[in-house]
Amino acid sequence: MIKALSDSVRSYPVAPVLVALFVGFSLFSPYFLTTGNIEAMLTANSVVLIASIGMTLVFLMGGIDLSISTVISASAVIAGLVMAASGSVLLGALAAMLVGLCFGLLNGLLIGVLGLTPFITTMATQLIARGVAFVLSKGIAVQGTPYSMMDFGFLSIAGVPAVTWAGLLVVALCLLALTQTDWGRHVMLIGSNRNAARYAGINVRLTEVSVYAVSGVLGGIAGFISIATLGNAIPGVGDTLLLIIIGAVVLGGTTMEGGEGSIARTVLGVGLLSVLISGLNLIGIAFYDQLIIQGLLIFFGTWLSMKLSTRRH
Amino acid sequence: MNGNTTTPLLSFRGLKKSFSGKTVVDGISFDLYPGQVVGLVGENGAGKSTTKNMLCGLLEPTGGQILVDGHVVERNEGHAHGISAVHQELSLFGSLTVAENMCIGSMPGSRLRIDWREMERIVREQLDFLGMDIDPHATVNSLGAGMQQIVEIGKALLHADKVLILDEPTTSLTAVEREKLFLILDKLRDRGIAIVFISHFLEEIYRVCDSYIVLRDGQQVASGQLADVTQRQLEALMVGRSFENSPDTIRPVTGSCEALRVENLGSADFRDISFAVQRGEIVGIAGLMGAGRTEVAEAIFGLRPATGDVHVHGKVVPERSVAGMKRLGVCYLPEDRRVNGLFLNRAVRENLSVAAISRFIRRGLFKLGFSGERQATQAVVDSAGIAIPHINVRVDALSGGNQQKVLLSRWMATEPEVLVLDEPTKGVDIGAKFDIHTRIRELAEHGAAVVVVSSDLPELLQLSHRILVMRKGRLVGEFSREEFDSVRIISLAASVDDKVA
Amino acid sequence: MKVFISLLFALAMSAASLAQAQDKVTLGLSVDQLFESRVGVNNAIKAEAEKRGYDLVEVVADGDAQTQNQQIQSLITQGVDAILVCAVDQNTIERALMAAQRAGIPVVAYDRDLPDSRVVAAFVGPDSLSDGREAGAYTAAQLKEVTGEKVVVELIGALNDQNGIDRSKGFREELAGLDNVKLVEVPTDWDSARALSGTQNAFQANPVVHAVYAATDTHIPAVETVLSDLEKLKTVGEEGHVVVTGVNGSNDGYQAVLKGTADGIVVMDLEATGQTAVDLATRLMNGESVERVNVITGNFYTTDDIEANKDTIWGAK
Amino acid sequence: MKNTIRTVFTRQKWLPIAIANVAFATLLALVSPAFLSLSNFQSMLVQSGVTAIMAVGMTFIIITAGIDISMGAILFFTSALFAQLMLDTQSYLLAFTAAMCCATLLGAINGLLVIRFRMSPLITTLATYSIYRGMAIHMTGAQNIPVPREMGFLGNGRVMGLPVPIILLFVIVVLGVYVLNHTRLGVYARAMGSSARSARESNLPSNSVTVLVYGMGGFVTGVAALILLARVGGLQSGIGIGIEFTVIAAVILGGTKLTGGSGTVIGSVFGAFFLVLIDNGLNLLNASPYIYDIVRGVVLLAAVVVDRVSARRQEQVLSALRASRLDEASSSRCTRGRDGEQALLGQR
Repeated sequence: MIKALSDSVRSYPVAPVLVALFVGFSLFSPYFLTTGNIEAMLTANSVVLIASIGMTLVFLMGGIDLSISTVISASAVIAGLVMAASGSVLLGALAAMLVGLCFGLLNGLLIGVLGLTPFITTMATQLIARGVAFVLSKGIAVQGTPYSMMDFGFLSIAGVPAVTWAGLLVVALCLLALTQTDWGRHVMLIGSNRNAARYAGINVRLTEVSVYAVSGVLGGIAGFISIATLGNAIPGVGDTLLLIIIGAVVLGGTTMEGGEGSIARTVLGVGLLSVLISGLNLIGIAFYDQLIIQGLLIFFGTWLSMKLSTRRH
Repeated sequence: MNGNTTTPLLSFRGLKKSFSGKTVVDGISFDLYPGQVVGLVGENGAGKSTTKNMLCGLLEPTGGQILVDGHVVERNEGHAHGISAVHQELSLFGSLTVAENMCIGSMPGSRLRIDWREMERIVREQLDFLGMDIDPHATVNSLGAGMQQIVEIGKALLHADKVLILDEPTTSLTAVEREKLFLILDKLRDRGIAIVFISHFLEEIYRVCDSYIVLRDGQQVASGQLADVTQRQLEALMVGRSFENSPDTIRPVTGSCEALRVENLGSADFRDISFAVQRGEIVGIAGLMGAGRTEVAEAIFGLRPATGDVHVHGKVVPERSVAGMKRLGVCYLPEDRRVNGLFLNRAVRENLSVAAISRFIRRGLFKLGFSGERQATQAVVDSAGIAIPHINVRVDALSGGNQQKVLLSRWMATEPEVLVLDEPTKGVDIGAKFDIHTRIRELAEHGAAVVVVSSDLPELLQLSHRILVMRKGRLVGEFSREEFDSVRIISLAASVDDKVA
Repeated sequence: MKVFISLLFALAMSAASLAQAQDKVTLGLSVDQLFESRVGVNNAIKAEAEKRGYDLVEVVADGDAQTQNQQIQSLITQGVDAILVCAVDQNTIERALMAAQRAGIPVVAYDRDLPDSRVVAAFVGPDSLSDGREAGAYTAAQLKEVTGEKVVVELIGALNDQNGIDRSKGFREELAGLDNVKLVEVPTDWDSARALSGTQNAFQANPVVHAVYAATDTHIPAVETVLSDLEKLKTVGEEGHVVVTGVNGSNDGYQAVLKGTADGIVVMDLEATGQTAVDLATRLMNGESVERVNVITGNFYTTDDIEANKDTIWGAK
Repeated sequence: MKNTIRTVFTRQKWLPIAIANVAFATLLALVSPAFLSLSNFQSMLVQSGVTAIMAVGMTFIIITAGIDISMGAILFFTSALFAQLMLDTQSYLLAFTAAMCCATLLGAINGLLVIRFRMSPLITTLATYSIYRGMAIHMTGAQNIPVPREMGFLGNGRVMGLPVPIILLFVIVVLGVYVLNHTRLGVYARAMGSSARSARESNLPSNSVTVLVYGMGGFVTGVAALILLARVGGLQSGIGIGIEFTVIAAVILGGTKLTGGSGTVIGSVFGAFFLVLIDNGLNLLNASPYIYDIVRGVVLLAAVVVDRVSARRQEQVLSALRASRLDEASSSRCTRGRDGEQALLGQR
């Protein structure tokens, strides 16, 4: 029993910290454990959650996708424009995913087929996506977003915001794809040993392209969701998110070397960062001190989960 | 030849090395005099690398004595005692220049300034000494393998110039490069440097060395002056009598139904490779490291580009790929299991099922899930005799033998009709080796065609119906079981000229 | 581990301080980002709140729209009595503000208006249009004498910021009276480093420049740097002086005008903005009705009168 | 002849970017006569100065196969510290010393963390980015702090007719070139990036090199911070945040690979200059400012694609060389041998 518990703690080193912070903040701030606060936390972090799942998939395969943050912006802007022009939310959602897919495919082809370094490639596409977002929007929020988008943002199902449900749906789908399909298995194995995957007959290129494509599509969905949570599409929406996304993924314990980690861990990582930020705000820690605490947490948290996972064997 | 010096530079008395109680090398005793070149020969696994590492001070012997200039020393300090080694895997820096590589250990000049002139002088002097015209400013990446080898020798000699140990220095060299290397070794000998030369190529041993030491199964079985033995005697000493006659417990091939045919396969690493394998037949491919065996195997599976055709069951394979071959019932067990075979940080379960996932699972609703994988892989583990605590343990926690069994079982699970096994028993213990051999025989008896690539000749002699010999990217000989002759096979694989065949 | 212990300790401390503040009026202050003039208004708000015996909870979104929404929600959860907000983006805050409306918490926008909002009860801040006009009128007057093409470099603020847009609009309205004007736009996104390199490029592309207008006077030192690079840094009245104007009222602008390298700046009255903001909030809390838009017009000070008005310039040191 | 050209290109990795600079500059000169003035040239050099100076440090870090994402935050913190100390003490000596020491220290801390905790440099410096930035805002309370007028000397003063930032850039570049090419540190740095295994086997002082290299990165960031501070005229909250990606782009454009091992300081400087040229060109074309990001991204992509394609070609040459070994093994050794020798000699 105790061994099972300690095993799961080792697999999810973030979990006890998350629980501790949650309990701690609940004790020290009367406002932390209120529906209003929890709901706000869930809503505000749904975009980060979805994008982090994309980044997790790429990390698991041993890559990195720096462009995901500005793909959020580009797809939000384009979805906004499409919705403003057509009035159709559905078309907007499709447009967002299509934009994400295009950037994802671009990354995937350059990295998987041409063999470029993921870091530089996605750094370049990050710039391009950002440029696209700002050029198309002329730097300002897209006007004429249907009100139904904001209603969607306000919608709450069973006490949980609809955007969070959307995030959870993405989590569930990706969890399913990663743990229950051959594709997911291949992603993990490529991350573990790219050569061995090739020698085992896995189509490494195709899988790589598809993972970046999925990451792009998730960026697109995140962009679309951002319109719901903000009520408007703005070109700068993704700019501030990259570090939070990477932070959440590594904090969850998914390493950049690939083959190790999980979507569940990333969900915990996102949870931990959101609880931390919300809690620190509530107890009145200045935002710059929050930055310091966040940095320390990302550093030592990542170190700790790395340590625990190597000690496991 | 040994000059007038009477004290040996270096002497070893009964060196012994054990790893966790298991003795790997025992009873190494010899003297090294200035200007002497000793050839250290032996089969794969005879203990050459362990001996080498003790000689150059990388490993501390568990027993025996080391004498430097006639005095017993506590520890072999390597460089401090003037001993340097050139290992098979060069420790060079590709993007640095020749001069920088050679001097990286002790650069001339002050902390704030490298004295490039001095460095160039040292390097030029060294290169002149070696008789090589290499540009000290060229980057090592831009040099051929032979030049790199010489740079490494120059680097080694800069640090320690009494004893030089060379481990298989010629495997990646062209004939010209090799000849240059030998001239250099001659020169070094003339200047009183003692050399230990480790090689498979007996011609080279005769060309370079004046004395020899033969290792077999970790024991020093013979030593003396090369002038006193013929090459054939030396080969016999290396192989030992026990493997002279292969066991005849092998069932002959029945019928003749061709399973795999390779026609005129060619690439940058090999030429004109053609052979065929019958169902139920085990064909061994012998050859030295670097002979191009692995490259051929990989080319068959489309893992590296090559011209020529591969036929499976009489039909030509249009586009070679691992996945396509797998569909045709052909599988490949790669040579380096850590680099190309196993997913080290993933569970044994996943490592086992990767090549034939559909045979391990019952796909549920919407073709999702891996239900039944655990039980099915557990069954494989049990039947293959893989010793693991549980099915989800990471594969890097396993011993070499068990790892190899996992890899083999992965491919067995595809129920292959043609198997290409590259070094299937490399680095595994005797028990696992026996198990693996048994499985290979069983497969052949059930009608599979098996190609075994191995550097372990006794293994091939035991297992195969037929042995093909490769040298320098070409097939140079073929032996049917009746003709098996280990000495002839070795000399064919290791000869410099084609004439030997 | 130490980190967590000290964290818990910090938690305990702040919980203790929180516990005392239940029955007082509490203002929620939601800030987009911290920079000089914002800190200036915030300080004015804090001072006014303290004077009136209010408590104040400040949250900073660090430029992230999502975070600001969350922070406003959390202010609502904390039961603040009124919210003062400066939005990261004027278009993306409605969501959170609607929640405030439902909770019956009045919202006052300060510094940056939310013109489309159905929630914001009052806005207090600069009249950026008129601020821009003042600088524009001065520039136009100075350039009247110039014959031929009149080259004006305009450092524009962020294009997603109504203040930036209006300051530009106002400035151009006044310049429209002149003929033969070549306007060179330099986008800055309120970033001095970008302003610097943009200005540099603009001066290279246009060897003769007659006037520079900075949407925020914190960019004036960068303009001075460029002028001095080109050895064109002359004080007002000297031959070859380039007319430099700006909006804001920071120490950078004040010093430049004091020296005479800049002609004049429009100074925002941050003190009044802060006071009015708290006042508006108070009146809204008391159920009084207030004006929707309350502009605090800036004052244009030139080299002649700037020193005399030092006390009214928030940034002057 | 063709061979020599290829050799020169492969050895002088900064040449392609230098040629790209010249080509693009020629194009701009044709489009706009104003471009070709000395003052425009100086102005562009000054503009690229801050990036270029930091790129010198980043080059060293990337050559050891590391990366420093926190450079922008170091720049911010150093500027803040300098401005704050000037405000509080009015002592140039104190402020300068403290700022430079602090910048170097922050960089060195990155190096220490990398060697001590063995986490990827990307994650390590990502964490310190957040910490340094938080510390900077904590110290200043997000206030702007003006710096004294005389400080402007660093930003636009002239010594013997040359702008001070250009002189500083020149000094740093010369120092960088010197250290990379003429000291053990430089050789060790290249060696570590070239092969970590060989570095271990050769007993190189990898740990001290790592700390030194990151420390140098911090030091040059300190210099860049002071120049930027002087040119902008005072501390602005958030100054320098995000510049690290521009710096990395400059280094990559300069021909240094993220995998480490080789690279040139000159190339990185040219890379930084090229980025300014692009801005300048877009400015001349009156392009929308939002296009800039797209163009930069495309240029960066083009650079890595070209690099990758030429690397492939080199691989083909190598495999052809291997293939020639096969022929030689079978046919008459004498003649073939000479060919082989020639092939070898021809390579250098």
